[in-house]
Amino acid sequence: MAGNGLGRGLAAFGAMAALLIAVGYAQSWSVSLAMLNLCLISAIMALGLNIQWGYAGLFNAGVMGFVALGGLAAVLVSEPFRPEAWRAGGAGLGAAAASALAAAALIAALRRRMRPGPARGTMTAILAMGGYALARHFFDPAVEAIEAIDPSSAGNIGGLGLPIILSWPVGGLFAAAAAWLVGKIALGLRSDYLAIATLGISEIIIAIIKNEDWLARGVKNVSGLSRPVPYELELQQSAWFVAKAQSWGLDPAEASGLAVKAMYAGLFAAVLLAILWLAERALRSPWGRMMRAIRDNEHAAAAMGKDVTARHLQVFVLGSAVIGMAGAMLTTLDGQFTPGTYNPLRYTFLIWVMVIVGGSGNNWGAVLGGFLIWFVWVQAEPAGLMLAETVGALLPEGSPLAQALSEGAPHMRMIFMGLILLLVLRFAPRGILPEKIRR
Amino acid sequence: MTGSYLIGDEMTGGYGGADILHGVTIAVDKGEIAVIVGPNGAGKSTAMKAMFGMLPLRAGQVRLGGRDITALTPQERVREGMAFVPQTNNVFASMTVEENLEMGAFIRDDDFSATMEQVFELFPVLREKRRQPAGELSGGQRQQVAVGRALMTRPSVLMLDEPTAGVSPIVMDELFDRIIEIARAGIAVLMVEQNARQALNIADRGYVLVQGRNRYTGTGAELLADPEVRRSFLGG
Amino acid sequence: MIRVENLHKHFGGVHAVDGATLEIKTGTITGLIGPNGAGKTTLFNVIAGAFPPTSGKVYLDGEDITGLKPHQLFAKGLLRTFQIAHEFSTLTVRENLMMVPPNQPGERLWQAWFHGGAVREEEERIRARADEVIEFLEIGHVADELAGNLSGGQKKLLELGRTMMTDARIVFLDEVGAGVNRTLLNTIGDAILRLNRERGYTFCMIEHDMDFISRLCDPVICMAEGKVLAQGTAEEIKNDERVIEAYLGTGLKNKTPAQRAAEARA
Amino acid sequence: MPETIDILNALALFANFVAIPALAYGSQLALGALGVTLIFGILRFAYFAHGDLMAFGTMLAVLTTWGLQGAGIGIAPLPTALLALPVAILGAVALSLAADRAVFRFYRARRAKPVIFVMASVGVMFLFNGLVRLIIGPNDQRFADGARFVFTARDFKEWSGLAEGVALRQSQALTVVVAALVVAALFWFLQRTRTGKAMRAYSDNEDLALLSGVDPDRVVRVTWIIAAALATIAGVLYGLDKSFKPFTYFQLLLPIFAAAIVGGIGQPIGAIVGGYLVAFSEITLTYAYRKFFAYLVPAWEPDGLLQILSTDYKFAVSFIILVVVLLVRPTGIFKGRVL
Amino acid sequence: QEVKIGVILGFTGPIESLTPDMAASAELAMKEASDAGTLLGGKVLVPVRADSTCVDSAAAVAAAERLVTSEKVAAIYGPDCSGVTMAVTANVSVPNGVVTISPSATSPALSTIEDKGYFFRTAPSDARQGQVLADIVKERGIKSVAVTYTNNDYGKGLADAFVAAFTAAGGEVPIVSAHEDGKGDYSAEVGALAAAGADALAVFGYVDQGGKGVIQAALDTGAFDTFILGDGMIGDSLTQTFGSALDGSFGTAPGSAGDNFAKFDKMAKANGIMGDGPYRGESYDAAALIALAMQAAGSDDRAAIQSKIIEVANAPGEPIGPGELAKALDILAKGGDVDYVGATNVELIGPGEAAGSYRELEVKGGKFTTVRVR
Ligand SMILES: Nc1ncnc2c1ncn2[C@@H]1O[C@H](COP(=O)(O)OP(=O)(O)OP(=O)(O)O)[C@@H](O)[C@H]1O
Ligand SMILES: Nc1ncnc2c1ncn2[C@@H]1O[C@H](COP(=O)(O)OP(=O)(O)OP(=O)(O)O)[C@@H](O)[C@H]1O
Ligand SMILES: CC(C)C[C@H](N)C(=O)O
Ligand SMILES: [Mg+2]
Ligand SMILES: [Mg+2]
Repeated sequence: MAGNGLGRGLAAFGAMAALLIAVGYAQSWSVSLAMLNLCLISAIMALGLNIQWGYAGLFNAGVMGFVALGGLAAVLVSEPFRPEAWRAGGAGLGAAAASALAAAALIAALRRRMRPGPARGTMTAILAMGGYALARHFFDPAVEAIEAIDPSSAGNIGGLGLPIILSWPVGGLFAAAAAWLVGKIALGLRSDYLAIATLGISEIIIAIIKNEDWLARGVKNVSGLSRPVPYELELQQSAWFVAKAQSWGLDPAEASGLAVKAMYAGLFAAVLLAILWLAERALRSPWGRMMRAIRDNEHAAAAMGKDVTARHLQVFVLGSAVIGMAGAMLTTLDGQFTPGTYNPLRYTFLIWVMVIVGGSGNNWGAVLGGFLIWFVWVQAEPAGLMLAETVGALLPEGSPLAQALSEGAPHMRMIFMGLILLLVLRFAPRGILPEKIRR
Repeated sequence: MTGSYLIGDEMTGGYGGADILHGVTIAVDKGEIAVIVGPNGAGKSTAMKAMFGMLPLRAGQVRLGGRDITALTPQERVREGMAFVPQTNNVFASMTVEENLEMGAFIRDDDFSATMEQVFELFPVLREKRRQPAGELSGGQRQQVAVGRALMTRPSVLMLDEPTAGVSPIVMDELFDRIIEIARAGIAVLMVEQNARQALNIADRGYVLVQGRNRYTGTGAELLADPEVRRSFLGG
Repeated sequence: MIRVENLHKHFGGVHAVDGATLEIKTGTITGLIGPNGAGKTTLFNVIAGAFPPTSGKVYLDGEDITGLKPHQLFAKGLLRTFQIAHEFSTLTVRENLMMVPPNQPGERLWQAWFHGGAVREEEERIRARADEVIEFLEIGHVADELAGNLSGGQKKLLELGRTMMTDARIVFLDEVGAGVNRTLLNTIGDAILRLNRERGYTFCMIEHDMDFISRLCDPVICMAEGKVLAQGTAEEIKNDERVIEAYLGTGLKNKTPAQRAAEARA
Repeated sequence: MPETIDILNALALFANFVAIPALAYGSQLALGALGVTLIFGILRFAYFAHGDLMAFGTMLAVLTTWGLQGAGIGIAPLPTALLALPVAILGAVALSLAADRAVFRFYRARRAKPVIFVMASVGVMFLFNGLVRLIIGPNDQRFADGARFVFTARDFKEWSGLAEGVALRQSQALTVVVAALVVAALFWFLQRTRTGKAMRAYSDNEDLALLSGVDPDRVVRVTWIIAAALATIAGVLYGLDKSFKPFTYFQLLLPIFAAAIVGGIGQPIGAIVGGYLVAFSEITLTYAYRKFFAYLVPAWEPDGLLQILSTDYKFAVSFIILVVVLLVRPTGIFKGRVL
Repeated sequence: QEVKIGVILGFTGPIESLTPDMAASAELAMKEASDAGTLLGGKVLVPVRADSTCVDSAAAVAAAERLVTSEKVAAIYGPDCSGVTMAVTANVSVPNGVVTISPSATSPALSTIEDKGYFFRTAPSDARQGQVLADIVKERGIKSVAVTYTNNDYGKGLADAFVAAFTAAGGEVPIVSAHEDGKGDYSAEVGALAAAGADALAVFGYVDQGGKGVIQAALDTGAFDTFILGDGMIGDSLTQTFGSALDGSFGTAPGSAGDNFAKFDKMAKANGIMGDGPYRGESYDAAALIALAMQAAGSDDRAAIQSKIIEVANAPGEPIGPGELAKALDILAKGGDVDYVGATNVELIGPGEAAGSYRELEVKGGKFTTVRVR
């Protein structure tokens, strides 16, 4: 945030803080802190996307998929180990994975040996289908066996029983691995074509998570995930805490809620700051210069000796890892994994809005965008209601318009969101904290 | 000079930041060829854009046939008979060569096939490539399309920003020949050139711009004869 | 040094390069001329790895480099400029230059994050070199301007400047002269000569300005319709009938104002 | 060898469950994609509000239809909604022009990057979204009248004596016909008319178009008019075939974009082909072919359903196809433009 | 004085068409209780609405958080969908000790969540509905059924329960296929379902969503003519759309057909709640329970309310039907005991679980008619 943008940046973050504090006074601190937590997570997601779009111009329309993979990691890391499931289906799953891998390896070897042409195509197809059939042969009974175990509360392979906080880096790894694969396939595509490919792949990821119940119960959801921070009830039962709360003049229940949220906020903020530090340092280094060059003109960058494909893959993987990490954090905060909630509007486009409104190419802008847009997204609801009420109050009693307004009040949320977005874009078309051009 | 057909008079302005042009005056009369030369970044293209209304002027005005046209938009100037070939991005890359030429005749309501024939005669390669998208042409071929497009307007003022950049000597000669003919037909031709000696050779008037200011002004022959101009701007 | 053997590049029905065979000898400044659409740029593109040929081979010092990627060729010391300037428009002029040197430690993330000292030292060095180039090209007043805001000719200079930022062995220049002021072009010509003599760069340059070609190049290759039409010293080429007919022409048919004025006086 | 009648039965089965639905759905997508592709081709951004614009146009058609029905005006057996179409189109055009004036014009003047336009269109999408729901509410609305079927499955069975029926709905037939007509008209317009050429020129190189005397405001206006008309037609036809519900129209956006892009964005023909590709890949790959083969190969009694992929993955399937197509042809089937 | 009650439903999102009537029904109960004038000596219940969006747990939690900590509601009616309900319960209700009564979250998984006694629901778990429905199908002599469900915990849970029960009873289910709500086209699903060659199609979805689309496509292609409908599919919008084409189709919905529901329905219509969507009765009952528990506890304290919910919902006590809240409040005020029956025969089996009866409905002459109650 150095240089000429410093004043503007400070003002913007100051305003953001003021908004959150205002909510604390006007509504409650609990609401304000809860919002802060999601603001922090959103900011991390926006940072991840900014690394891809702002640094390198990669149009990732599949943010949702990486968020979901992070969430999946939270389940697979923290859920208790289920030996009975592994006894029932572990061997089958292993065999299926082994046959899939073997087929992939065979195909890779084949493709290296044979010259391109119809023969190679046919062989690849035959091997792929054979591998698929073999994998399914082991896979299907294994899955059936696993899903049959206690289906109403389990029916899945469980997890590793490790502390959930470990799932944050693991979520990053999951997303990175997926991104690597996606990138290998799709990064040759340009802008909007990459967009549709990533969009498609994220839909595929969600479809798999939703329908493969053995993995994480699919749409039946996993709830009651463990926590990296104490439970409110534990705090409420701790004499020390109750005494402390009372000495501050707080109701213990309320205080416990605040304390837990504050602890989450601390963890999230630490992660955010670490990532932000790395991102800023990278952007300001020759690496960042090279990325901007690639973004401006791939052909020229390649002619200047930069390995464009490798660099694209690198940022794509990095950005996705950050998004995946945020996904794991989100699931941790929710305490449950609900695949049905992943929809592109909320998890892809909203993140895009954050990056663009904040100022793409500028890390601080992305963070601010994450804060602001989440704030608006949540506050649009009461604000929309209020808008409807105030307008309604100005209208004559019982007029059809007033009637429509009061019935349609919930939809004012959309209108309000749209208005805010348009207004911000109008007055800061390059984002609130635009990318700084270093001179 | 103040009576010339097209005059950019004491133009001052820029792209939003600091001014690029500082009181530049450029004029050309019907039937005349005027050439602007100068170092890179001197503001030659900027001056051309300013005269075509693609740049807001902070001071000065542009007059066409004695009428102040400073406030007109570029497309209105086209209708007033002005035509312009920019230095870069001067073809419709996704449209075929023929469509590019047709776009040149966009404001004409009459039958323009004769004009198109003339363009094809001037640049025979374009006839061969008439169905090919202009984006797939070589650099020099594009340049020919760009000039051809401007000729299709049948303008009364033709403004060319480095029309010969990248064209082969034979085409350059033909182009200059053609420009002389165009001027003789009573059209005012204003061009920027880096092939400055050849250009000044055919020019009635020459302008040397340096750092957004008029440095030398005279007939083409005068400038060519000036040793200082030759050394500093024409490559000796 | 570079040998091109029976190279073809077809775009659909267009045979842009149609069986070109030629050689660029180490240490020369080879000129490449030819009518518009002769296939010169396409030849460059194939050699520099922008796209693979339809058929034929390209060798660098005897090694088959056909189909290598541009960045791999760069690593082998092969550099090119673009006919239509390819500047990095949101980088400043100086940054455009500074991004060129290969293997910068700061381009590796780990070092950028955790070895700030080494990165900074290297940056100092590169910056100094960039400033030299800027001074040489007379673009000091726009050194901190975004490259996207440069004038057409300035962008060309920047193209050239990038080749001066690294120790290339062979440089392909695609019409660096087009749109560059002739006085400056002379200076550039001097620089090319100096790079050639003092640093041993090999050049291959496309250019339409015969004076410039004559001054710098030996040999000169003339292409037409995708093939090599003629080859020789600049003098030989200038007097070659085929080249005159296809490319050089015989001058203006119309009279210039000066000539007309002289006639009128007579 | 199967008997002729079995072959006919298999064909009827395939037509009824695969070919006809896919053709109709494909046409619906294609009409939507056409609008998206046009806006992308000429104004150069992905218009996210298109689904909600479709909803808005359709809403007007629904309201007008109700009015007409109330007044007893109709053109049975064709649906009354066709009569309401002009009114709806006018409304949608007005709204689009207003949105352009209030939002997009500003960014055009500043030559903002495409992504800014995209985000602004997301804002507009929210607005339209709320607007439609405020006016007509979030519920399902039915406004189809007239004959529902050209012929029903039962009619067909009686007529042909086959065991398998084929049904053809009027809305399906209508959609396919209208889609064909609209594409032809649009193609003709863009390729042959002066305005069409001006639009293409503008989309290619805005500055140069100005220098050729093209009036940019006019190009933009015409684009919005056509896009709004297309959106309304697509929305109404879809609504007649299924039903009108704002949320579904929003959801249609994804397959519509997919269709437009895979066909080659900016290319009208591409939109059509893309629409069919998405629809056919969804349906053919998830269809259970057991009965179909039972007719063709009576001796073979497979124990599975012969379903290539479960319908759970139908959405994913069509996207896999898209990705594969894009890998083979990176700018779409018809070489679309790149942002 | 006012006592705020949270009303959190998905006013926007995939079930936005059901929620207005549900909210209105709940608010009807609150109004009735307030109008009695005897609630805690004349207190008035003020509903505060919030949007659960049905699918976005983060937004739902944020909204609930606002209700609890900022509006300081005494209890929450809602949320609606099982997924967000789980999130709100775990993240807001339990930590803050606020009673949450969902009218419609029917996922079997909710029976076993860690709710510390703060989560209740007035609709029974789908585990039972599946069983009941399978029995009905069996009795009607249908041997093989194709199943499609909306791809969420509700649809999947109900489908699983039904398939398990039906196959255990000797029925055949050749294909089970999910459908996503709000999609543009269901031809693919219907094609696959039809090809399996079953006698009837069971649809476990939402009446205004994919479920309807599937039925429409099935009718249009002539693939099925008998449909087996889960609770989410019961609604007049279905019969209005398809009319007697559905004759012979049947299904189940929680609730009693009896006089109580009819009474409620009349009351609702009289108060401008014109729709016939599901969960209106459950909504009314959920809100009524909150009011009665408050009265029984003699306080609008959150913990106090929690302690009394089961007591007022279950026997012993005077049975209370819809529209009789005033009477119930009186009894409670006098220290008496009530057994709230309400519109849907409320019977709570501990926190998080409701017993309940199901209506067996059949479409006759283009209308849903209750055949009997099980
Ligand atoms: N992408 C392409 N698609 C189709 N044709 C092409 C493509 N690129 C070049 N061509 C054609 O190939 C031929 C050679 O083009 P090239 O750019 O190599 O010419 P050049 O010799 O560099 O000409 P100039 O001197 O004008 O730059 C031209 O006729 C051109 O139209
Ligand atoms: N779009 C722009 N925004 C900001 N500055 C610009 C822009 N275009 C040009 N400039 C600046 O204006 C000055 C003059 O540019 P102009 O293009 O007029 O030069 P020119 O005389 O045409 O040079 P050349 O011979 O190289 O084409 C240059 O210093 C350039 O950096
Ligand atoms: C509103 C309802 C239809 C919700 C559904 N029963 C669920 O649990 O998700
Ligand atoms: Mg210029
Ligand atoms: Mg060239």
